Amino acid sequence: MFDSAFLLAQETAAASSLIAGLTIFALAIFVGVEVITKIPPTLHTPLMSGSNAISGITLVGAILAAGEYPGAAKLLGFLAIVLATVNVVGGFLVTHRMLEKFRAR
Amino acid sequence: MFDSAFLLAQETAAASSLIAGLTIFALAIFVGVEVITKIPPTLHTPLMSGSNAISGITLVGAILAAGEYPGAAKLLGFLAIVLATVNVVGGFLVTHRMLEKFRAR
Amino acid sequence: MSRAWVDLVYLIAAVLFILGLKGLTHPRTAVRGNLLGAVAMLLAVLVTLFDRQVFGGGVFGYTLIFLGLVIGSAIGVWLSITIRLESMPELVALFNGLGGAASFIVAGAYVTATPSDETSYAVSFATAASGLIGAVTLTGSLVAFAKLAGHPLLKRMPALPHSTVTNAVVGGVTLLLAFVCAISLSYDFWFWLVVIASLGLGYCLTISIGGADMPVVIALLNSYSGLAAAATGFVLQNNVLIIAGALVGASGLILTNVMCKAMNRSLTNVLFGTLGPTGETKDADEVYVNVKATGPDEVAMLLDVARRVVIVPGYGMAVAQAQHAVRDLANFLIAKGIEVEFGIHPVAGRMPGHMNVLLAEADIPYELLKEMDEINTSMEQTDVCLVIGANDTVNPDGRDNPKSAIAGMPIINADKARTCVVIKRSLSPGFAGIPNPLFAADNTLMFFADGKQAVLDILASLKEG
Amino acid sequence: MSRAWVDLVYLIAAVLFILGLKGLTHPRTAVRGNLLGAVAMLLAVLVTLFDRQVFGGGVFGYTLIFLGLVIGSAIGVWLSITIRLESMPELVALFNGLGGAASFIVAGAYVTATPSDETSYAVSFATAASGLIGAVTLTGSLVAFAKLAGHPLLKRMPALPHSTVTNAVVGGVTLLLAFVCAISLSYDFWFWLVVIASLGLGYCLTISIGGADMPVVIALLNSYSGLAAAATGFVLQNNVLIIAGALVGASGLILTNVMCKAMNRSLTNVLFGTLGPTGETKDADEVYVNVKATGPDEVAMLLDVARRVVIVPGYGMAVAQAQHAVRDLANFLIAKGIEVEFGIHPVAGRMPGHMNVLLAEADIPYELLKEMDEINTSMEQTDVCLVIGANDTVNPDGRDNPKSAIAGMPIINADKARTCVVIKRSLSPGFAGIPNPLFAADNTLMFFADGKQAVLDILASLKEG
Ligand SMILES: NC(=O)c1ccc[n+]([C@@H]2O[C@H](COP(=O)([O-])OP(=O)(O)OC[C@H]3O[C@@H](n4cnc5c(N)ncnc54)[C@H](OP(=O)(O)O)[C@@H]3O)[C@@H](O)[C@H]2O)c1
Ligand SMILES: NC(=O)c1ccc[n+]([C@@H]2O[C@H](COP(=O)([O-])OP(=O)(O)OC[C@H]3O[C@@H](n4cnc5c(N)ncnc54)[C@H](OP(=O)(O)O)[C@@H]3O)[C@@H](O)[C@H]2O)c1
Repeated sequence: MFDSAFLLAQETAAASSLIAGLTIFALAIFVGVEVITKIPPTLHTPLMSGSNAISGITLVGAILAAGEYPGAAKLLGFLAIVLATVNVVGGFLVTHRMLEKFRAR
Repeated sequence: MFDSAFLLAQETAAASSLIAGLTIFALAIFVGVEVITKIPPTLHTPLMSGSNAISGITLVGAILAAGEYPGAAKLLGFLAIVLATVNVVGGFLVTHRMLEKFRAR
Repeated sequence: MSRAWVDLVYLIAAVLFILGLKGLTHPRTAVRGNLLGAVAMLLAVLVTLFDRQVFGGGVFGYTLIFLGLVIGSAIGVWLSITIRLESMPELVALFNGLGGAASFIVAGAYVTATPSDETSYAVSFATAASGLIGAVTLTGSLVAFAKLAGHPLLKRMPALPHSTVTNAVVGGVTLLLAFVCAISLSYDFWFWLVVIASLGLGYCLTISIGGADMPVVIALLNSYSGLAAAATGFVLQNNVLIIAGALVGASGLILTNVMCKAMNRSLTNVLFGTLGPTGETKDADEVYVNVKATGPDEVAMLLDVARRVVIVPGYGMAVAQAQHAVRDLANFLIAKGIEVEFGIHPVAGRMPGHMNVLLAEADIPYELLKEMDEINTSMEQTDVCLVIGANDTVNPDGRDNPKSAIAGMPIINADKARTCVVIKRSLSPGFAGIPNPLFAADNTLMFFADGKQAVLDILASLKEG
Repeated sequence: MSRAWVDLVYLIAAVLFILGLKGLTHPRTAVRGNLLGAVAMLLAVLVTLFDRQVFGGGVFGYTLIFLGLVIGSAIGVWLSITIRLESMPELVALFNGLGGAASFIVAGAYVTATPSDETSYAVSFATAASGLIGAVTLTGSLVAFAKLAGHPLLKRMPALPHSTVTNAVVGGVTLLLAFVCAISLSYDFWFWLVVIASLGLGYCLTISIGGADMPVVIALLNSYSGLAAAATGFVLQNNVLIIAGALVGASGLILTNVMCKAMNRSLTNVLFGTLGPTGETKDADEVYVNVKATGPDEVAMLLDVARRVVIVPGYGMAVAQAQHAVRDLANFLIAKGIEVEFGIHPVAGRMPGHMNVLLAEADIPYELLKEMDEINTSMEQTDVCLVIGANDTVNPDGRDNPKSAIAGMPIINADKARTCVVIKRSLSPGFAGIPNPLFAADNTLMFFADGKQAVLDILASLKEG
């Protein structure tokens, strides 16, 4: 009895935070669409590699996993850190290299 | 002892939901700025009255107050419902009246 | 319904609000945009009625709610139907005030109903903000309303002595109270003190601002009413309030900014400064030595031989309600094969987009309406520029005279047309209160008459000849 | 640090990400925009290191984390320094894959570490989504990478028979597994099944897409990698992952859409369709009956007397690495007082903005680069249009021939210039595989040579004569 009430409360809390997450997701999509449609074709290649670097944000999740979880999950976290870091560091650097050319003038 | 732990947990939960709220607020501001700077001067008067109508969203809060709270708070809720409804209904109608002129052609 | 489902519908409503605003980016989709906003509101209200908490309130609660909705709707419908479109700014000001009031009252209801040991600093901060912003919005908007409507009560309202000092003191006290309210968790008492102080503050801040600056103030108050709603959203932890409030907050700020830029003034200057003839401005007698008056027949002759005519409307066209006459004149000229365009200054009239609304009301196609920068590029190829009730927005001093009170305000270059005809009733100044060298320029003819009558006379003369 | 403080810093990071993307709206602010993004990432990573949960993991956890960061950074730096800019698309594809992989691995770690009775449907749905999207991104990106890099391994990879059927079956099975995983709260096992199936799906979906369509696929996978990160954000209830993921998701989708529009094809057509000569297209022998060849001296003479020259670069300029030579030619002409502009087609080359990157690398001012629509308005007033390694993007069939395989694709009207000179090595077709009537037009001269050599020869001839 207590258990099921507890589970229900847990499910409700999870649902609420799911909706909050969805709200944030929806708003971020709007922001993304509005901002990115303003980016001129000239900069589409750097946009592609730059936004790619941003998608490495999952690195944050990887650090949490490697830090917090026990056993096998920790090692998965480690693996994810390596992969995500390559994505982040490589992505920003390569974009910078490209954009430097644009700034030259 | 238990009480203070409880209060702390409560404060933490409140802080978390505050940050979630701030996140949503910040994203919505971005969306607003991006969308509204695209609105041409021609439509600035309808925008003013239309967005004014939207600010009547506080009506939702008023309904919750009038429904949920006891005593004096309920009556405050009632008062807020009247005021907010004038804002909402009047605002959208007047904007519609104005925009109809634009659609004529 | 459980909270999660309600929240989901709120999310949908928020998305619809955004899509509605996006609809306002084009005249063709604007009506739909506004309707989307209304649907979003309806959705949010309906789902709230089914919220578990409201359900718990029982029959009495529902009775109150429906009563409130009915009364509010009735007043809202009545106001929106009876108002004339020219009184728009007043009405927006009034609605603004009501919205702000509703926001702080809801926060007040929360404070009254919630035992202080069930709250947190996060909430008490939001409550203080809601009380402060909402109450300032209420009285500020009411003053703006009264000023614009020229309400007799206003004449009996005291103008404040030493307004800057008074404002600073009242503002300081209010902020202090708000701070105390925010950090004291038993804030019932403090909250209402904040509200009272803020009501005073709203009054003080707006009472000393010039009537003609009211549009800027209204846009700013519009922004405030949104922020008040958002603050209330933080109190109730309700996301749709936060999102919709933020959208309105952004919208008001952007409009304020647009207006200030078009007048080349800073917001501080509008809120605290004064505007008027500075020592440097020449006085009217000096400027108006060489004014040439004209009448309908001469103007009709000029138009008859013109190949390109630009019409520049201003606040006077709104006062004279001349838009339909102007439409007829424009159509007549177009039918004769003359190229006709309208030059719309961003702050012509008394609201942003004021002229556009009036001209749209008269069914003038919006393709003919050109913005300032665009029309200025072709002004030199224009045979006749017909200025109808505009003054400051065509004052060359804004462009040429760095010492003028309106120096730096971008203008429509009516003086660059081959001939410029200005229709107004007298040589009296416009909103900025300064003389206009355009009226005495060699290529300018003044047609002194009421805007509507003048246009009708020109049209009659054209049809005869 | 407590969760609220960490979340606050995440919020700041999210705002910086958005400001960074806004910086990319102008070349002048783009470098700063990218740096802002990097700072945001650094901030998010740093604050995570201080998170209470990570702190709880102790020294071993920190050791792993730092090891991972160091190894990853080393590889990232090395890759980004050694890569040539022309290999950009491959590199982006590779990074994409790694990002997608990291996302689903994190979700996997969560699944492994969290007892199934502590989870909820909200989370299990997100987990399934993360596994599905992340794994598809990984293998899809690897295939794209291999195809673009022309990796020998690819030749040994089996091309799938009946690809549409296979795709449908694999896709169906994967979706079914994902659904089961989402609704079964003890999902450890199911999750990894979904991952395995999705790895297969990513392979199947991309292996049959033409190598030249890879840019579209990469943009799409870019979007997926963002969505995978967002899904992982839902699993961990971490807002910065959700926001950053959504931004990338939107960006990828918009780029995909831009490319599809510029090729006048639908996304479905790219993903599942085939492109190539249809029965209706004339074959090369028919089209190329009247081709006039030319050499450097004749072209130099033409340029010498021209007043306006438009240079239209294409994929061939990238292959030949001719951008620096082109810069020298353009500078020479400009110094002689000739008006020179570049006409950039949105899908010239193999990535969106490909030409812009190359020309920027060669220090050609971006004011000279005109978009398709703009350059087309002045093509008729152009004396010489110099096409360097472009083919499909200047094929008049896109504009004129409704039966062509590229019918409806907007093109640069090189054929409308007084004289058109095309530099390419042979008459072989471009990406779309169809003949180009431009090459046989009366006002076209073909200069058969490698792009770089041809431009150098023209320049030498100009300097002599
Ligand atoms: N649009 C906005 O959002 C906004 C906001 C704030 C401030 N403002 C200010 O408002 C001003 C607007 O400039 P504006 O050029 O449109 O107008 P204006 O400078 O205010 O001048 C209006 C002119 O219309 C004439 N007029 C009044 N009634 C008339 C009638 N019945 N028939 C014909 N003429 C009539 C008046 O002259 P007579 O009395 O001689 O006829 C007056 O000179 C600017 O200074 C602007 O900064 C605008
Ligand atoms: N940009 C994108 O985002 C994107 C994405 C997907 C697909 N695409 C497709 O890619 C195509 C791009 O069009 P495009 O006009 O740029 O190029 P294209 O149609 O692919 O033609 C490139 C031409 O360059 C020539 N070439 C190759 N190497 C050369 C060299 N070393 N020197 C001189 N010429 C050389 C080739 O002819 P020879 O072999 O005779 O020299 C070829 O005909 C479009 O069909 C577009 O749809 C682009």
